Amino acid sequence: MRDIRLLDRLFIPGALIGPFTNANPGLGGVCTFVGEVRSDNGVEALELTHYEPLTLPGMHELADSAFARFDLMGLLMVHRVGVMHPGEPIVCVSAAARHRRDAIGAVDFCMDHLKSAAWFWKREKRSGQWHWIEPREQDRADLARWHEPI
Amino acid sequence: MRDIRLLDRLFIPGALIGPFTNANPGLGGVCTFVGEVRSDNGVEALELTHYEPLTLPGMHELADSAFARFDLMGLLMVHRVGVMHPGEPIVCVSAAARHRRDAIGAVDFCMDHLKSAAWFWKREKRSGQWHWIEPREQDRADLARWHEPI
Amino acid sequence: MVTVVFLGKLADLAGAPSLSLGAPLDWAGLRAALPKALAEVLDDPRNRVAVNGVLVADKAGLRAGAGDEIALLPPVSGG
Amino acid sequence: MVTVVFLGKLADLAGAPSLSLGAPLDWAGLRAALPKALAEVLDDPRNRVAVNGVLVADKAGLRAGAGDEIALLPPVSGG
Repeated sequence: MRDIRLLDRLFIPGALIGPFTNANPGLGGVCTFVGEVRSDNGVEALELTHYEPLTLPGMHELADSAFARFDLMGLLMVHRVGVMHPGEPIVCVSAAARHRRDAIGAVDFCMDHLKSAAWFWKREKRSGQWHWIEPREQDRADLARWHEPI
Repeated sequence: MRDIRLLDRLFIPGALIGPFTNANPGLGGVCTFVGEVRSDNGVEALELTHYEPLTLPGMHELADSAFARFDLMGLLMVHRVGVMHPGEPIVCVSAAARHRRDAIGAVDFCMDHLKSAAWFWKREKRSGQWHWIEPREQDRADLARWHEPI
Repeated sequence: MVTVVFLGKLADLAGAPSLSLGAPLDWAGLRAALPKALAEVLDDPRNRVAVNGVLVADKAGLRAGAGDEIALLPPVSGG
Repeated sequence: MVTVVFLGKLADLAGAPSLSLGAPLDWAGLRAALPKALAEVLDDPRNRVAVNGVLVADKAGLRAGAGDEIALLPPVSGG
């Protein structure tokens, strides 16, 4: 069961996880990560821009990689685009597997790639001004974990 | 926000996660793992025995270790005891943090310790017969990951 | 009396989840009161002993008095 | 016409999310049609180019015809 989506409005992760779990009967475990907009540094709003011809195909390729690397039964990957406010969910990744290490590993893997390699551009509004968010060294380091020999 | 429980009846993980997430305002991410009873090998039922004076204190010590090791805002750790059937949740661990790596890492850490070091004894019913589940080498290896120099 | 609680498969070997023995009780007294097969299994260091919820580092030094609870704990199960 | 789409901060530099240029269009033609500051930024290898949703390995070899869409893609944002 594979469900990859870009959403341009508020979503409720819990409303996705229940049906996703039920769609994978016989699973041993489900790991889910939900990222929310933080209000750090006086962030009033966050805008995510995507480029349709690359962003969604890129998420499907990421899902392919996750299925190739981990023994998964199902993968849900939902990402918001557009303008969001603190406390709203940005991203929800859920992996169902027979064994916990595959479910947890797949979520970790997908989140690292979504954060640093997926085709999203973000800007934050602080004190009424929009500021583009640059790539972070930490995200590159997180991503590099997956390229080492295994 | 810290919520550590042993439950002797069916629970709905989704009913715990919503309030847990809301109890940690300002979080950046929540990672949740839910383990269910698999029906592998014709398992008809699973029974978990605990020893009250050790099991719950042990889970609190594990939570202390997770808070010491990861930068967490909240930790939910709920474990079933008693007789369960395939498809029922056994365990739910949810970690709220400002940053995703802490949330995911804490869930991974708690699950490895709950699986191989917590005071639970399990037996499975197959073809009407109960069979004790022995420690697994894989679980020991999973646990050893956390004892290496970091 | 001292309560002795058997966890996991040790309860099967004991034939009951718990039993009561006279106080005071030491390791030799406990072993002598149990079925031989169970007493031998308890010598395996992977089987731990707790008194009143506190793990005992040295089983041979076990001492329990009236009202104490001894728990006999086999290795916990895997995933 | 060729549509040129600017993503992320490149849209700020371009002053618009997209513009239309005459076909055919090559790299030199694209650079010449853009504000100088933007053209120079595009030379940075971290800024990628896609034609009709396919990343271009060698920007200098860019060729776009009528109806094609060129996307100018700055580095994606961190977490």
